[in-house]
Amino acid sequence: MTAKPKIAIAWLGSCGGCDEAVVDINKDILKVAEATDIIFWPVALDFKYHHLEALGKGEIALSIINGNVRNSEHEEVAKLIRAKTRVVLAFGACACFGGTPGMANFRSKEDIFNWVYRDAPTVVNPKGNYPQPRSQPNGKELTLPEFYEQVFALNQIIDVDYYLPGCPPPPDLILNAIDAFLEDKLPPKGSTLAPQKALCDSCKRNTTKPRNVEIHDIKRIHEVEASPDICFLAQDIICMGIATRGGCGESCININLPCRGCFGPVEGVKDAGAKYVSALASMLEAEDDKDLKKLVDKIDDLPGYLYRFSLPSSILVKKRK
Amino acid sequence: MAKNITISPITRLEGHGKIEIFLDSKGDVEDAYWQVVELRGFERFCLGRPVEEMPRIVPNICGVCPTPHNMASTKAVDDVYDVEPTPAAKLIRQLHYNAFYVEDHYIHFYFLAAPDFVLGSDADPAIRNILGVIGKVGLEIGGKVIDIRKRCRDILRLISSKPPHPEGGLPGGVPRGITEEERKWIKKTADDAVEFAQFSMKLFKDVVLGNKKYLDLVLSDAYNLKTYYMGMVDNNDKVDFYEGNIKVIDHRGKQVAQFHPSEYVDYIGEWVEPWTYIRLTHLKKVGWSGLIEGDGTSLYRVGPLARLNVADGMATPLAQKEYEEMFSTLGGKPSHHTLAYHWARLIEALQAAEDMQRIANDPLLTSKDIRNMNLRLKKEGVGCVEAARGTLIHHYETDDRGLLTKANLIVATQHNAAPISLSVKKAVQGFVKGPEVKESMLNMAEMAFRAYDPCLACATHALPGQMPLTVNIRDNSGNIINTVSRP
Amino acid sequence: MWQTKSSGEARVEEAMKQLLPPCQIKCPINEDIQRTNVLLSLLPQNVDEAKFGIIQIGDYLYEKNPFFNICGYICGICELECNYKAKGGSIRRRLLKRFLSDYYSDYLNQKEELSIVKDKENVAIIGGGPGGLMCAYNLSKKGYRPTVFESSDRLGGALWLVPEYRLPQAILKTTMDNLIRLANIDVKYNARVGDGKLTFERLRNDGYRAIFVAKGTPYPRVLTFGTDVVEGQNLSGVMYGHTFLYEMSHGNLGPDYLQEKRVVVIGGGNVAFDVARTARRLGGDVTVVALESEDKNSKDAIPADEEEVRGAWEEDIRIVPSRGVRRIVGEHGRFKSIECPRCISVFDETGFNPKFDYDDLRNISGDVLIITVGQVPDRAFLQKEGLLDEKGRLAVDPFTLQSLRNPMVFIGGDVRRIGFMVEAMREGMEAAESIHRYLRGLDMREGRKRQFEPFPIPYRDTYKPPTEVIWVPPEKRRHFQLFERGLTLHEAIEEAKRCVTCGPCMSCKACISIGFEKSLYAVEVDEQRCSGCGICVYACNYSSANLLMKDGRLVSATDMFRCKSCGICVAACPSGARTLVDDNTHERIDEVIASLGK
Amino acid sequence: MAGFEPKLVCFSCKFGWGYLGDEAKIDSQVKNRVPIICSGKVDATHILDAFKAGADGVLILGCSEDNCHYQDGNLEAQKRVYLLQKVLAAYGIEPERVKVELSTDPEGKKIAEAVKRFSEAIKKLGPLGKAEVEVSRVA
Repeated sequence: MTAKPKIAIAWLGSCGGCDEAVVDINKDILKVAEATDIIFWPVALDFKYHHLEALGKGEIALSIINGNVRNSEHEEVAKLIRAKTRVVLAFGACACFGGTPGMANFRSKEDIFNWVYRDAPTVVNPKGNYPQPRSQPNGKELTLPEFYEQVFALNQIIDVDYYLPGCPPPPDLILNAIDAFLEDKLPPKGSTLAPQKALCDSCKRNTTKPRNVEIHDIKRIHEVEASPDICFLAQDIICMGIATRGGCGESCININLPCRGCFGPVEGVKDAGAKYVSALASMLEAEDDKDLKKLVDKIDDLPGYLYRFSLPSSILVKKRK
Repeated sequence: MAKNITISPITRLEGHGKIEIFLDSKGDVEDAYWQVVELRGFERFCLGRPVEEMPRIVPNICGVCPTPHNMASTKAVDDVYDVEPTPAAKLIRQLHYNAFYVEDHYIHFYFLAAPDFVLGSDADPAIRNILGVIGKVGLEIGGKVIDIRKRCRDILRLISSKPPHPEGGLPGGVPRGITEEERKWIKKTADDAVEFAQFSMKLFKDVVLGNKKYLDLVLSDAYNLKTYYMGMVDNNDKVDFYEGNIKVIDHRGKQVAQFHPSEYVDYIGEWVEPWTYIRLTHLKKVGWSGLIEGDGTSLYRVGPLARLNVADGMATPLAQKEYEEMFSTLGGKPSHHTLAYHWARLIEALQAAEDMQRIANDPLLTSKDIRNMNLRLKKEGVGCVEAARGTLIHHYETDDRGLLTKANLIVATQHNAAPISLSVKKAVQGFVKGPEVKESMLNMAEMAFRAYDPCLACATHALPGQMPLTVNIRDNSGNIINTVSRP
Repeated sequence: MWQTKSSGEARVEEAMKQLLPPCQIKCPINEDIQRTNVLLSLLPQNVDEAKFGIIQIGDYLYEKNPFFNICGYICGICELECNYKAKGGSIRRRLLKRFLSDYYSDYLNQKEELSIVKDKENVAIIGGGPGGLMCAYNLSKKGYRPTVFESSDRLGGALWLVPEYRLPQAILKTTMDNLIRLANIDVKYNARVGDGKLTFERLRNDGYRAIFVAKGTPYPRVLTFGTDVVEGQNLSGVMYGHTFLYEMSHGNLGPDYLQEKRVVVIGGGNVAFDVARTARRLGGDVTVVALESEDKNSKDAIPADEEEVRGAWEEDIRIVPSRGVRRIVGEHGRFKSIECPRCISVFDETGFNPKFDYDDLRNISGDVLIITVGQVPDRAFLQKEGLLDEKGRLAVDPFTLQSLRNPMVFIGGDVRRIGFMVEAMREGMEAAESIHRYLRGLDMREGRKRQFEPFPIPYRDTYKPPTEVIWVPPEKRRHFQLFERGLTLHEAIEEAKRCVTCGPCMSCKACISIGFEKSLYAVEVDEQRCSGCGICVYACNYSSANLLMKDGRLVSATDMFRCKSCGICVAACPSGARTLVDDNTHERIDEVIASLGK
Repeated sequence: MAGFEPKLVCFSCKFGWGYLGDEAKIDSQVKNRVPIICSGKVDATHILDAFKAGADGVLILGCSEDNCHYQDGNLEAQKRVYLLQKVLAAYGIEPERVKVELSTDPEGKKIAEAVKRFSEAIKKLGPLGKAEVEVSRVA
């Protein structure tokens, strides 16, 4: 029996990119493998769910869970793991805030099903079949998990101890988190294991910002050949960096694309979208009310920018019926 | 005894894909279903988004093969804005794409396929993994795999931000160019990739083809499935991952269709079944004929073997040689041997590496002319690439502000979903006799679908790469009489 | 209705160093212009309801400036530096104060006397003009017993020389009468210190422990050309503007005094124009001959206010610029004409040193000549009391106003340097402070010097045009009624609303004095959260939020001198890094939101 | 929508609204009023919080144009609300449920009317739909 701490790496409603990200810490993964006992990691290693079930309460020292909760199966897995785990780390934007698939909260389950199984141009569905939790193709009973009305962030389903945002989280922060765990240097429960400040703090374009940014016209990324040095806002391009937690290493800024907010709100802010609205307002410049309305109308799909990664954890959570 | 085995929450919990096997009264396999249990609905919640943002959103469909989604989306947006990327931009995209192919194909081969062949399908699951492979053929291989993956992903990072979530790609080009400084190390990576590709090729031949037992397995009927094949070819009818026409042949090798991706709606249908969240693609013109093979089937397969089956050859010299050798060994085209997907995958990886080399040496690569700003919103566009696992199609429609009003996505694992179900059924029929099932038999069954490298993340969003799997074996009254699980 | 308090939190403390709006810096007594503008802007539109507030504002101003209602007629110095000048026109502060005056002057008669314990020394103040009275007022408030020795039979000094069409004598009289009543100031009229036995010696013996000399400039300056006195100033028909206005103020000149007369006025200052416009109203056909140029932008420009020149011009007064007067020609002992060479330059590096072109001579003839080239102090008196130095200049410390010859004597106002009324008031204030320090044995200088920094105009989308000032049409101005219409309540509120409150809150605190806010909340920046994104900088209209480089990273900071605690940056900060210390608004919001659930 | 009494939150600028009136009297007429020194101090977060807590509408009373004591706080509020309205629409919340009214009313006589008018408009829209759905508990 090993004295090494047991670790589980699990996914729920996830694209697998978070697991790729763990693999991307490359050789350091071996270091982790040495220091810990990875008992559960579907993407890389053999495992048995019933092994998991067989474990005692809180026997797993650390569970790294990525993905959001979209169906009954996700919920069950999440709750099972929580029961067996001492420290749960919500890993990646989906687990922390709901992630891009969380944008589905702007739509209903029905709306999604109708398109996917009925209206999409390539669908051939004369029988009007929709996937069912229970079905009997030629008499054989088959079951499927139940698809929920909305996407949930992990902490809306189970108690979460720590957060590591990003789509996916970058290698250096992953290592820091694991080291902090191994060296028993974890901050207070509920902490986010990433810098507290917004992206601007570390963005090299921040110092090139003019003293006063006035936005008279909103440009979309395909409309301009953006300068690789100047703050995107100063180029009239929506960049979520001012309201987004830093720590990503400006990976998008470095390829000359504006931030879309995968690190979620900064420390102490509950809804980055709302704060962004208040901030953006003070940059908009218009002659009169009419021009102002025009300018605002020119901002296409503002909600899609504000909540690209965090709709389920936003103040208003989802579309009203 | 058997009768009182019931469905416990645990077994229902297992995995995101599962196989249900039904035995007849004699205890032989009567029926088998491979189920996909998830859905995300990207096609829906992306509506209203500015279309040029799509290449930044769709990579979340799959974190294992995000690059093809990013690329297909970028090409669809090109089409929506009726614009061609500048030559330099196209090179950068292709470099990006080939680098992805190399690392993705090798991850699959070494992490998922090799264990079965290097260690044997009947080896203890505890060692039947990459670590076992390393133990058998030597540590430096593990090092090499990790190294080549890392360096290919460095190229991805340079061009498109985070490898698991590429963000690059703008209508008519790319947001960032390549410098001469960067070309230096890109070139080195490309050279080493070609070398590694040849090495892997040799390893495969030594371990698999050199081993009669495996070769028989590859050629056995249990791993043989007669379907149509679909894949993209260039103007010379050679395999092309980035662009070209979609070609379809029947199981006898006869071309039944060749069409521009934008016409996919006329050729591809998606059938809906209540027992799976995945839509089962088939040839529309043939019409859904259920889960059957051979004459009368409407099913087609995609991915490495399919691509090589439909194409007249490879686009690069070294790969071409391997192509010829493979088909002569398998006894001509098309080949229906499911396990040959692994071989085809290695040949494709070689072509991708060779192509990286070509691009790395192209003077145009470092041109500053990376954006074609001559955009004209035509409000509809289709983008198609060959993803590692098969043909990938993104189809968008927008309003006159370029906001998405319609999105239709057809992804590789969807094409293969029905064939996988069939392959699995055949495999279990071949190896599973009666209620007593050995783990090794089960693995034989699993090898059938693992060959496709089915990425459920793509298909539904659920899981990447290898799937944890439950197999429930039920008697003719539907009671579970045995449940065997493996990831 | 709000009630302004000038106590506690709401008091504007006289900080050693402070930023002020430019208008308050320009004002010699640094009146709380911004604060009272804000209070004005919050008056009810209904006169009866507004009165209460108007009186409150008046009382507040009166504390510092018992002459503010007079300033409302004749002093607009602050408007010269108003930031709004460049944005369409200065805030019409003078008219705002005149508006207050319209109500406050009547109220003065009911105003209760200041309750002061007068337990300190007697102080003699020589001269009952603005300087002397300001000194007396401030000494009174400090508990001294001032006695004003006024040579004439009325208080106000040179203010009486301001023609009635600009400053009604009634206003002047009420102000003076009530001032001595309220501050309980002892006045001795017709008491010419320096005449006969009434000397400093005598004052000292009578128990006066300090003396403030504010005798002003009782005598006109005689006309000189180069170094020589111009001949013929004794001809009949020749008089001095100073005398003319003095007689006028005593009602000794009938309405037709100059009927059919051609009047020539020599001088280019405000007084010369008062003289000219008064002469015009007495029926004269008036010509002003000024040494200075008509070019407003020239260094040699006519010194009188533009409004004065414009007024004169409207009233058909001829203005002959750039002419010196070399000779006064008489005939049969009567004034006939003056001989005027063209002045080509007035000032040079040495100062006042006019140059003339003698080939360009012009004779201007008339019936009456009024010389208005300035006034001079009573040098004989100063001489006799030994207040002059060997070179014959006043020996006085310009900062403390203490005589260098006689420590118990302090000198200020026009007698020291001719200036505006409010400048004399300032000297009265300073003298009072000096006398207090002198008699209490305190350091004469410590902590008195103040540096003021001007303040830029806040940013806003649109700036508003000033309220139009309405003058009675020229043809209807042939009388001594006010020719300028005051502001209505509505106009006053609108004009006050224009004020963009350039100054920092700590020199205003209007919002606190009327209970809008509990205090001036400091904006606190949490540097653990601030990313230096700069949104606060764009949001702030007062250049209060700014970015600093701290070990390679930008963080924002707030300049509390400039901050208005409006909270706009707090709402705008996308990192929630900014908070208003002690502000409980968010608690109120949380309360309300919590109550919704119920 | 018979008997539906909308729950409203009202922010009112102290420099523009009711500073001459009787605070207590105004509060007795208008529930859930937050007097605020400048409408520019209202953060979009406050408005979303109000909706989450069950408000059917949010009304912001700011100074009349060009009369903001803090230069342009009222326009700031206006801008925020225009932006926020686009966001609310995506949540299925009618943009009309948040409104900025720029005017001056020293006596605070118009506050009650303004709220009344707003309340009528909200009544037509009906109550705000609920958001959260219960996660189905699995046996």
